Amino acid sequence: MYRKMVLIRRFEEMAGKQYMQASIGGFCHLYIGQEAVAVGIISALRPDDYVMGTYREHGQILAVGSDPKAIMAELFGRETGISRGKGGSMHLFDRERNFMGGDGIVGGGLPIATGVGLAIRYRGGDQVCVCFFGDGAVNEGAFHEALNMAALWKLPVIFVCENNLYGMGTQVTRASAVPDLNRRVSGYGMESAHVDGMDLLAIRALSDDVVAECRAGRGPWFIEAKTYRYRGHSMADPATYRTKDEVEEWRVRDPISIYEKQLLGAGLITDEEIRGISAEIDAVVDESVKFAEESPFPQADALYDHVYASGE
Amino acid sequence: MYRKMVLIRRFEEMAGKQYMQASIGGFCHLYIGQEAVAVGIISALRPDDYVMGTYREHGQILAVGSDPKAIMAELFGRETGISRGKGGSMHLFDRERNFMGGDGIVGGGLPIATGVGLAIRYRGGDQVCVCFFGDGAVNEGAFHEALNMAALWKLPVIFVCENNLYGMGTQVTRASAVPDLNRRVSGYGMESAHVDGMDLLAIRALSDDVVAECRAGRGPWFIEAKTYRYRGHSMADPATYRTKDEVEEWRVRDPISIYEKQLLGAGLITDEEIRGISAEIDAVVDESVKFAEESPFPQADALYDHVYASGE
Amino acid sequence: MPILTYREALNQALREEMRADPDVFLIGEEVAEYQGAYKVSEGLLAEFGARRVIDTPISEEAIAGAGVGAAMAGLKPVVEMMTVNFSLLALDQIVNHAAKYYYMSGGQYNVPMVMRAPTGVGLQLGAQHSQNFESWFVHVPGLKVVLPATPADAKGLLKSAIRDPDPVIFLEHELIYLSKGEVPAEDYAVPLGVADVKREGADVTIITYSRMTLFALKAAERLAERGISAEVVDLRTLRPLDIDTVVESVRKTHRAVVCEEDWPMCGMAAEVIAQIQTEAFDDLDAPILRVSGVDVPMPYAKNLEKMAVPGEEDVYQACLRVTEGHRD
Amino acid sequence: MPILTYREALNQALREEMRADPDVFLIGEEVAEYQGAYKVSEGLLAEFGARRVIDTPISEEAIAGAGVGAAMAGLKPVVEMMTVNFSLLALDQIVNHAAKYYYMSGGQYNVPMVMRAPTGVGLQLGAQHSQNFESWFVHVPGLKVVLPATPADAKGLLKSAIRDPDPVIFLEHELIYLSKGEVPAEDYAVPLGVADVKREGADVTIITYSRMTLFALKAAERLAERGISAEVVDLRTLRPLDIDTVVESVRKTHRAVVCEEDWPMCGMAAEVIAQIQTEAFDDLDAPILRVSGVDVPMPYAKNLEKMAVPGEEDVYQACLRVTEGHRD
Ligand SMILES: Cc1ncc(C[n+]2csc(CCOP(=O)(O)OP(=O)(O)O)c2C)c(N)n1
Ligand SMILES: Cc1ncc(C[n+]2csc(CCOP(=O)(O)OP(=O)(O)O)c2C)c(N)n1
Ligand SMILES: [Mg+2]
Ligand SMILES: [Mg+2]
Repeated sequence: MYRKMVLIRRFEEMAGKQYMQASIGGFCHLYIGQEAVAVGIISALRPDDYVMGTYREHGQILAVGSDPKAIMAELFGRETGISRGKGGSMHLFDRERNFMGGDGIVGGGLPIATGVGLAIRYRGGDQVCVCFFGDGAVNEGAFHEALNMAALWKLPVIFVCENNLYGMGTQVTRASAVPDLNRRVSGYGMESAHVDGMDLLAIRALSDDVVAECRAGRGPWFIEAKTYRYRGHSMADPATYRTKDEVEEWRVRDPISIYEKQLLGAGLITDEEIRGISAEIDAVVDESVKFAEESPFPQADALYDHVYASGE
Repeated sequence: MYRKMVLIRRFEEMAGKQYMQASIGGFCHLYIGQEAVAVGIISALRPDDYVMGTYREHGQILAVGSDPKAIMAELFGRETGISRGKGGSMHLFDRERNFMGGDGIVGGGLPIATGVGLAIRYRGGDQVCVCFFGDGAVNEGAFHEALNMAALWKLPVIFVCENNLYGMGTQVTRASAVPDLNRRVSGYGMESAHVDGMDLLAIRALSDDVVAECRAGRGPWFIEAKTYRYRGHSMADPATYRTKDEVEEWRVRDPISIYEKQLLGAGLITDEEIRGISAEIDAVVDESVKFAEESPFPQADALYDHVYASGE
Repeated sequence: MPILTYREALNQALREEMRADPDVFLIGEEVAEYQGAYKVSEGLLAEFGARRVIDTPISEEAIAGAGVGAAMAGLKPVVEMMTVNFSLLALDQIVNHAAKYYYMSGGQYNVPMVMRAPTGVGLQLGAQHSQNFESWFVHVPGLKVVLPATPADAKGLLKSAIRDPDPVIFLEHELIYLSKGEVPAEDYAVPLGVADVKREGADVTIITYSRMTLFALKAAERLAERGISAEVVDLRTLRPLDIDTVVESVRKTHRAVVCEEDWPMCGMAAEVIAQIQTEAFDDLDAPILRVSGVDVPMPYAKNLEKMAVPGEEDVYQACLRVTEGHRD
Repeated sequence: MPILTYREALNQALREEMRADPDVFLIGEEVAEYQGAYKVSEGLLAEFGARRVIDTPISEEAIAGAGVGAAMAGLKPVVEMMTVNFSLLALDQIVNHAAKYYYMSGGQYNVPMVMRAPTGVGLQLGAQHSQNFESWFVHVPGLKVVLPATPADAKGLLKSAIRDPDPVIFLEHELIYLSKGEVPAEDYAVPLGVADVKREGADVTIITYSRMTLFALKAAERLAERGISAEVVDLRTLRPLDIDTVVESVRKTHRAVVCEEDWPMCGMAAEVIAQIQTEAFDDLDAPILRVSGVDVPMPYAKNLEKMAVPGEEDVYQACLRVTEGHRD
């Protein structure tokens, strides 16, 4: 898990850098600061479970174990990208790992996750579907319809709200009549929990329980993870709507540093190992850039491919 | 109020009859059984308050005081209809009385009512906007978005859920994860109340309080009125999804009979007066049919009128 | 051949496909216990149970989304929108999700789902309940759009739609659920994307789909009495569009009338006209005429509604106009 | 005349109308403190305060509905959808409500609201964020649809849209917010429903709107170098459509190319072609050609996106093709 968090952090820093150099286009929403949420929850899953991400999903798909090379190549819009260069930053997919994207529509993934939950139950499987979304998505109608439906039918869906306090420039308190999001779901009669989104072990512990509950047919669940994005909403956002002090306060509670200290304290890792991992991850990230850079752009034909699975 | 309830009952019985004779077309959703809700709440309003109705709005617009003749003529699709024959049963409007329709989209009126509340506040007025909808509408995304917005901005909107236990053939318990609708709104942090929808005086008393609260800027409010429609969902629905016994149980608690007994018991009305009112109302309803029958169909030109207010 | 109603034919298609493939299921408002607002799913709950015939809350966006998710997870959902008017609440799921996943994922996730909905102008249902949106769906690459006119096509096309690996919008005209026609007794399917020449003719081609096909056929009969031989092309599938069949016919007749019940602007008729005039410009002896619904929200009053909805007479008149000078 | 960007021109229009009419207000996601996702509302919060420049939760349906309700109560809301892609979540309010109230109520309730939204294909934003839906809005009677191409039109049309008593869909192309042009210093408005001949010519008429107008003008310059004189008609308002100006031009040039960035099927170009061929059939010397976006969801990869979006070269080539044989 430590490795995964560091990988996400370094990958995202590199993505930001590459974006500034215009190797990456479009919108680019970085996950820096929120690493513990995706890693904590996804590490509690089985490979056959499903994950529905957002447009801030680089961290989510890395947590699932997808190949950093293919992800970076996607951000570069190359043929070797995980979505063959056709999706981009907001639309990373990995069917092999049941990672269902990458959705650019706020709240759009929630009804789909409910459908995945329905499919699991239809087949009598014991998988779960984890659905990520932000604090801003809570105010979309889709959220309401999906949660009611999932709760009514007791589907194995884990709705994970990554509450990073802002939806673009709007603070939760200016968007949600009840800013305590955990209380906001009280009308659906589903189990819910609040967790410190900077504390990997707390998230993992909670996730183990919640996943077990859902597997046993006692879903759905709602989890609110309070977290923070260090960067602006996207690479285009200077984030002038919040103070430096606020950002600094959160940085002090950096999820990677906290977990590092815990590991060191428990003697589970040494400074040397940390340096080793760091170097190793840097190499992985550098390699991903190299791979992306050396990959070809998609063939012109690709423009017309994949409109229809039937081949029209 | 007694008069209004009797008027609605008789008007609706007549509408049902006229529908069977094919004088009325389209969908026709009768309000029989729910009279106390509209009458109780609307009687607590001022003439400059706003009312947003549903497709089951014959009773709502009659409660507002609109002309039964113009309403019946609308159901008949005549030029003299309250919407000039262009709206029909589901689209009755009376701008003079701030009755904003008549909406055929389940849940569609809620965001609009929020907008009306916003306009009231924008102008610094002390009106309120009452918005009716059914138990089924609670599961629409529009409900969620509208309630959150109204609560966030503390708008003078009174959301009135007429819980008649069914949305078409689907019982509340099969549609809502939390069938106690009053509990369902706990996530919006707005005041809410539950009331017996068959008990006119209880509804009126609650409405007086709620309207006063909203006028004073302490809105919005949510009211759940448990009621029952004696007839099918629309004239086309035989309502085979519920038992005769269930219908009979509710009929025993008929809102008009209950109020009649209360009035008689308190000596506020005599049997004779009741008969008088009955005859008077029958005459009003008969007259409305006569008026409708004798009214012309809209002129052919009318087809092209009212597409644009600018006259294109 | 057995005679069935359009509704019975649809019901058979659902039943047969559900029997044949355990991954096919039906979901929507009132589809199970109520057996469908238009009774298309009659008897399905009894045969397949609540696991496969699923009543939902009134939540169009989540209903469509549930279909998308289930399809991505490998099932074959048939999603019923109670009418196409309410699908406006589900368009984000249909257009931004179902239509795009296969492309955006670089071919990883296809969405084998059917969205069925009654469409069209009914019996004085008023402005919010009397609409057609096929042109909207046709506009969107990634979707397929089907509008059958006869019981046989309804059954055969619905079977193809359910078996198709892509999202298919399947629109059933409200006013022909009770219309009857011969339906083959044996197992068959009508392929998507193939128009059908429902009547052969030499003087003018009437191109249309859905309920207007029935009007076109009647108008063609009356035209025959006047010595005008009209060919009737039923598009059946609007996307992908079988323009070859259309153009072939127009090359023969040199005149065309394109008919739709829908509003004209940016509608299907406009598209067909645009394609014909590019492909067969030199073959045209007269401007292509368009018969559409009147360009206003639908009024409730019976007399006005009648004026607003195009019918046999409109098709007939347009054909007379386009063949003027052609007749003796 | 002062030179302004398209964005500044829009900002001025909002500012001036808000100053002139206290009933005008702006509502949408991030319009106030953030000053608009595309900064169109810069400075408005500071000038008019939070009562009239209103940030909302991310609730597109309720945002549109709030506009409808406020308009019915007599205010003049300008509703900003962050981009037109998200308006899919608000279509029920726009189409089933705003567009129909005046008609359904028999003329009692008009809905004087403007829905502004950035539209168009941006810079590698991918399939869900690179769409145009003007043809959908044009399809619906009761709506007006405006897409300005220049700063002067942007300002003048937005002012008219705000003053208009009907619901107006006002679509601003994302990629021209920074484009510059002369804007009259004095108070003016550009009427809705009037096309503008942006360049006169004799050999071919290019009919288009929004950003494509700029490509058309450039293509016309290059065509001039080859001795082909192209007239450029900027529709500006797509509904109501000023077909007279279009037909008049085609009657003169006898050839037409209709251009749109949008997908082709049931798009605006199809509509214009359908109308031209009815009205000016005998004046046409060649089939009308259509330049549209490629009929696929928008790919992310830079090279593919470039192929998918129509540009100056496509307009140029189409004009060459349609004037073939016409040139010496
Ligand atoms: C339906 C929709 N509306 C608006 C947007 C524009 N938008 C993109 S991200 C965003 C903020 C979302 O905030 P939140 O849900 O808190 O997620 P976060 O970005 O904080 O991870 C907005 C408004 C969108 N993509 N989709
Ligand atoms: C958006 C939408 N979905 C579905 C329908 C079809 N429909 C009309 S009424 C109705 C049931 C509504 O039930 P409820 O809200 O409880 O109101 P009631 O009819 O009981 O008064 C349905 C599903 C509709 N008109 N609009
Ligand atoms: Mg957030
Ligand atoms: Mg009900």
